[in-house]
Amino acid sequence: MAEMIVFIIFAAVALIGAISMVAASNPVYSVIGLLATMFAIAVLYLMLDAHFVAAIQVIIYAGAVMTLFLFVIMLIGVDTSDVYGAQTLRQRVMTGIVALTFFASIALAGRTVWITGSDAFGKPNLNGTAEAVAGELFGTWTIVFLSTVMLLTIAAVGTIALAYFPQDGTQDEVPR
Amino acid sequence: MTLTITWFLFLAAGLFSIGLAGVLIRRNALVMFMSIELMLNAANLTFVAVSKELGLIEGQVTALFVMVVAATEVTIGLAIIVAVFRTRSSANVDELAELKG
Amino acid sequence: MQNMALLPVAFEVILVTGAMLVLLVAVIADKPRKMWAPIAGVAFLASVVAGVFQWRAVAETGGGLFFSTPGLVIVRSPMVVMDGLSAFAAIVLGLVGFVAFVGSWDLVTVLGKRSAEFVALSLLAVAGLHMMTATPNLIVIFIGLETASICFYVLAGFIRGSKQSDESALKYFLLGSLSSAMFLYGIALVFGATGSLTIYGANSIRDFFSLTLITEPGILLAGLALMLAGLFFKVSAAPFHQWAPDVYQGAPSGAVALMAAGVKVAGFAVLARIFVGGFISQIDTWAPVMAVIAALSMVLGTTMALVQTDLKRLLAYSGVAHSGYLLATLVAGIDGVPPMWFYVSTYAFMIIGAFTVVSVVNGPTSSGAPIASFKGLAKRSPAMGWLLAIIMFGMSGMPFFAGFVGKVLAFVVAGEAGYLWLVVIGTLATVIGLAFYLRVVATIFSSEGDEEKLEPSRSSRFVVAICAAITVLFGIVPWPLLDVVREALPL
Amino acid sequence: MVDFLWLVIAFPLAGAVVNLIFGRRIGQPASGWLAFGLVAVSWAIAVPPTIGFITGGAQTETIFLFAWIPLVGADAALLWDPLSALMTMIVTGVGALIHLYSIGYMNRDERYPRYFAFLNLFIASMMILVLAANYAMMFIGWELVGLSSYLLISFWFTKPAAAAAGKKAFIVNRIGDWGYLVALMVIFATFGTFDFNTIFSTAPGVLTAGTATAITLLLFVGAAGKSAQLPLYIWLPDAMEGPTPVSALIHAATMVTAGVFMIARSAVLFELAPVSGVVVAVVGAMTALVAALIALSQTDIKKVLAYSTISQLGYMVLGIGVGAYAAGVFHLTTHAFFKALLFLGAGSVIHAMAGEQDMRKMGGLRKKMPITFLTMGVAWLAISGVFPFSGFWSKDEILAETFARGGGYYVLWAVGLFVALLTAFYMTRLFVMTFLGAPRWDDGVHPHESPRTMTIPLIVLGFFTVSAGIVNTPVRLAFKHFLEPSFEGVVHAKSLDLGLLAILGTIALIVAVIGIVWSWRKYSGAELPAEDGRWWERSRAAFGVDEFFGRSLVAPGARASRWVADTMDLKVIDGAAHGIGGGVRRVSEGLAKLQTGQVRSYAGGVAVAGTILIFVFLYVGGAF
Repeated sequence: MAEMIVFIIFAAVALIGAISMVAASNPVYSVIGLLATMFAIAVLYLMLDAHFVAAIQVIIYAGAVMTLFLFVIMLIGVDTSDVYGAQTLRQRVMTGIVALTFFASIALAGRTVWITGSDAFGKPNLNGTAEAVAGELFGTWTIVFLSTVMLLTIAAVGTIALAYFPQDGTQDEVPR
Repeated sequence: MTLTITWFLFLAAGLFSIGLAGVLIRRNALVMFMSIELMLNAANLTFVAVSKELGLIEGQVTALFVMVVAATEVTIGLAIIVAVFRTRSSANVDELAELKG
Repeated sequence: MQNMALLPVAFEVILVTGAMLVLLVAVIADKPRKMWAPIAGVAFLASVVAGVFQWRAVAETGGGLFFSTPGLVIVRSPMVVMDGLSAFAAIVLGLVGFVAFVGSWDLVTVLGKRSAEFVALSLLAVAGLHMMTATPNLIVIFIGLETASICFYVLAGFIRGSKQSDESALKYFLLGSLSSAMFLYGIALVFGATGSLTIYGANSIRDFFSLTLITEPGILLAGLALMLAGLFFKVSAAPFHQWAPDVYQGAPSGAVALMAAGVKVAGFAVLARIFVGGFISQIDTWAPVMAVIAALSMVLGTTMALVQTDLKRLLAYSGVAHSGYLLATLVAGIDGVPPMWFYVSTYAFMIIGAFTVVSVVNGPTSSGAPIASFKGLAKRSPAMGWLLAIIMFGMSGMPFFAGFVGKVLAFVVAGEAGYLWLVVIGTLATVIGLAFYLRVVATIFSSEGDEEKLEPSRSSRFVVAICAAITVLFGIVPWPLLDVVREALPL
Repeated sequence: MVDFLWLVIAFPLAGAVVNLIFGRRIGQPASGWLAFGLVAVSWAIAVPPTIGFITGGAQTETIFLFAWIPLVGADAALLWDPLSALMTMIVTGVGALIHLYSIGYMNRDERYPRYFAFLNLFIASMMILVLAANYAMMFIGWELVGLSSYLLISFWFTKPAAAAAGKKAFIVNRIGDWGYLVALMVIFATFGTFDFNTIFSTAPGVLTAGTATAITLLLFVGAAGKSAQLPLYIWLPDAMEGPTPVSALIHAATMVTAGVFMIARSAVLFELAPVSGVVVAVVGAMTALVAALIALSQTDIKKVLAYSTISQLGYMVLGIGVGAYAAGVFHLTTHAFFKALLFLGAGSVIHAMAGEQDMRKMGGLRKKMPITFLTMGVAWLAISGVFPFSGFWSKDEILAETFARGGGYYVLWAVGLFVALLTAFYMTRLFVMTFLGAPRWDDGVHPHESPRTMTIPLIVLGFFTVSAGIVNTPVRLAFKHFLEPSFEGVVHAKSLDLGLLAILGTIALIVAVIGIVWSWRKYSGAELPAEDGRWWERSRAAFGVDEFFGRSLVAPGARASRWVADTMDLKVIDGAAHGIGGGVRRVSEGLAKLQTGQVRSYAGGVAVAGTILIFVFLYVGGAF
């Protein structure tokens, strides 16, 4: 029962955070809403025995990613033109219908059973400590882990390609 | 009422739907992008929940990889948004409609 | 087995090494640009060689091999698979990468120092594309997909200060991320439904279907639907296609070829891997849907291409139609994979050739290519004009060109699988489609237009000639390729 | 000898390639002579094996060249039987003569080598079509023929009318091709192969009447496109915008007979579908009638010949529809000679009159151009059906076989007879207006006889026009026997006794003579009679058929037909939307509106489509 209460509280935080992110007219508030959701999800990970993932969630998302967002918002200036009135009523209603229908379709699909998975293998008690995750990560998944080098290179290279403007302007072409 | 895994999964579906709504309704590229991040988080929550239910640690490892992907996406995405802002002084996607037809 | 330790991942290793070398040289060397061409060119060609070796290894062992860690054949949860599909994909993607890279050399020379990033991203993108096709693990597919997609987002926006290029990048990025998120959520749902992330091996999706009788597969179906939606987006099948024309038009002409060709090849290989290889037992569910999407793509792509005034947009819409024909092959299940390979591998070169001509005519950094600017191309540059005409004929499905053989094969397998209505729609779309392809050809040979001679660079001439040669060669003598693709099956 | 048959295709093809690439370097007359030589050699290669059929020593053979798409039984293989031998003779023979004629006619044209390249390409395509051993290869020839014809019609593409005519031919043929393509699909679905031998040997056992009717009707749609039958004939008169030798070769002697040939080739299938036979016969007769009525009033010499071609094609189709395949093919053969001759003669006249095509401005050319006058006179008598010229025999045989079917076919026979009257009338009108009477030339026109390269083909064709009928008189049916191996398993119409034939022949002859005399008296006066009144005007406007079908058939709505035409039109490319008409335009534009350029609407599209996909999956997978 205690679990239920914890779940309900943090699920509510996650949902409210998410909704406020979508609804806030000021992007800074949106960031804060998303931040709340991220934290709430981290707590839910803890409830699911995924300790390491929870920690990473806080560090990467809440720590790094959201800061980056905030930073960019500050860089390009807070654009508050995107207020409620900017969307027509029709757009809002349509969006609501699409999102609700999507949710309904998933709910309909999972109304009886979500997980039909392999009970044949039993249900070992899962404990997602750093050790357990690392064992898997550097065991079976080594090669995938190595392949993330591509992603990180792309992140660095791509950012330079897109956003690094040299002062002298010599390197820039004149677009036709 | 006991807390079953289904609760988590419905919560994830709900978060995903909210993210979808955010993409559709917001005009600020940054907020659209945040909504997409929310969708990725919802998928992650599903992975972790399923991994708990089935006792498969793959789900958690997957969540880590998704975070790496998301982080890369964030850097590139923000770089693109900054680049667009430099040429147009706006991050409003509704003003991006030169290419159409 | 010892010397094969790295073979399954050799393709990726070579390309990533190449990318690193390019970046290194860019930092260290004085006049680095001269060295990128050999490095990247050698890397691409070496990757093709790696693909050939993989092909031979697969043929020798008579089947696929699973790998998780280099040198270690692991049966439980394999991460890398080497089979006919992945080996053939390696060969095609390596060649596509090479040809497209040579074709984009004009752009590289214009870009100045910043072009190191361009070369490196091209290499990494192809590595990511192949990574998608050479794994049975859905998450690794996702990572490969994202690797390639993120590269392409950057390439689309490479021309800084160009509004169209920026717009194209942001559109591609936002919509691509959205579809990736849907794809990922689909994987999550499939994971929930089957408890597995991998197609082969122990505790795999295939095992699940052979051992379990699922009566209420709601979540599984929803997951399949979302995965399909994500992949349909990537291969720009209607109605997930809307990004393609805008992105192609806005992106620098020199960079579109790789985006258009690579994603199609890898996307359809992955569709074959996941749906024909993994979910073949669900074929009664996904094949009809795929057939409807195929029909929709053919009809929509063709009708929209008719009204275009920009060649890049026209090619994008025709690409939508081609996705339709390609999907029509896959509805036949495993029988459809060889025709799919034939079609997509010839189509990839046609589209590279077409975009390279666009890059020559409108400049490598241009966004947009009004069809009017191709007036009298045959006079301005006879080589470009004629070769583009050949490629257009190839795409339109004229007899004696590769597109014809591909379409015939597609219609035959679709017809044999019982989708006769799809075949009828397909032929109708082909016949109507002729109109806009021939319109381009007519423009090329029109007597009006600029008189100014075009001097295409040697690299682009080479690329377009190669692409046109492939179009004609496999139209007249398709059977060598047909023999090969017969083996390029997923496990 | 049959092993070298592929050279018949290869030589003209090589000629096309060489002339296309090196034509300018080869120079003016040389490239023409090269093209002519290659076609003549092709003809020579095909002669010996053809003689084998005439002497009865040869067998029908299938010559395998190479595997093309083995999966569907579509290999590059040639079927060599009397029918394809005959067509080969006609195409390469008449083709060679017309090449020769063109050497003179196209003299000093700017794109002289290009013209011969296209002409050679046409011969090669036609040979692929004729020699094909399966429907797939035939289709390739079919398409290539269409392409080269399109190129030739709009050869003088700077002339807007020529460009438009090319487009029209292209579009209308596309409708026919669609029928052919769908027929191919059904054939493949039924037989699992495209191979002629397999299909024709298994058809009687495999095919139900319904499928046979579907296949044959679809094939007939294809044939109607190429062979200019009602209502798809509307492209042919416009196609006269091309150079005159092209009209002679393509739009009189060879390409337009491709449809007739295709039906004859598929005779086994048509035999299994009696309903289709009736449709074919009726369409043929109606085409003959309508075209003849239109031909009555045309003043452009080439237009008269164009409509007369359509009318004669109608005869052929009628013959084939009533099951008289040999008679249909026979008329095809004789028509190839005399119609090519007529066109070449007309070309000679136009050449002499410095491009004037209006017959009202001709007259009295008899003295100035004696050879043209004589040869065309022969052709005139032949097409009018005067004994003993070739046209008499072939036309008569079709009419007789129609008569022999009895019942409702008497009506078709009467129609055919009436058309014979009209034919005699309008051909006499043409002949008299051109060659006899007083000169009505414009100032500054000095007619003269054409050079020898042009008159020699006229004389050769004139010889065949006179003599070709002899091979198949009711007394001695050599031609029919010659073709028999090609129509094995096809039930022939019951043979008529000679007495009845004599009576029918006499009736036809009398009708022809009436037509000639009537027309002669009307037009040989010093003044041209006034051709006014409702009938003449309607006829001159082709009864609005062209317009009507343009409006109702090409697509629902005339704009659609223009739309396809205009998508091909360079002028419209700048403002593409301008040229696109009809429903498709609205559809495309409506769809283009969805392509707003707005990211959010695209995202909405993806989201909605994804959601729909989930529901569809749940429904199809049975999870509801």
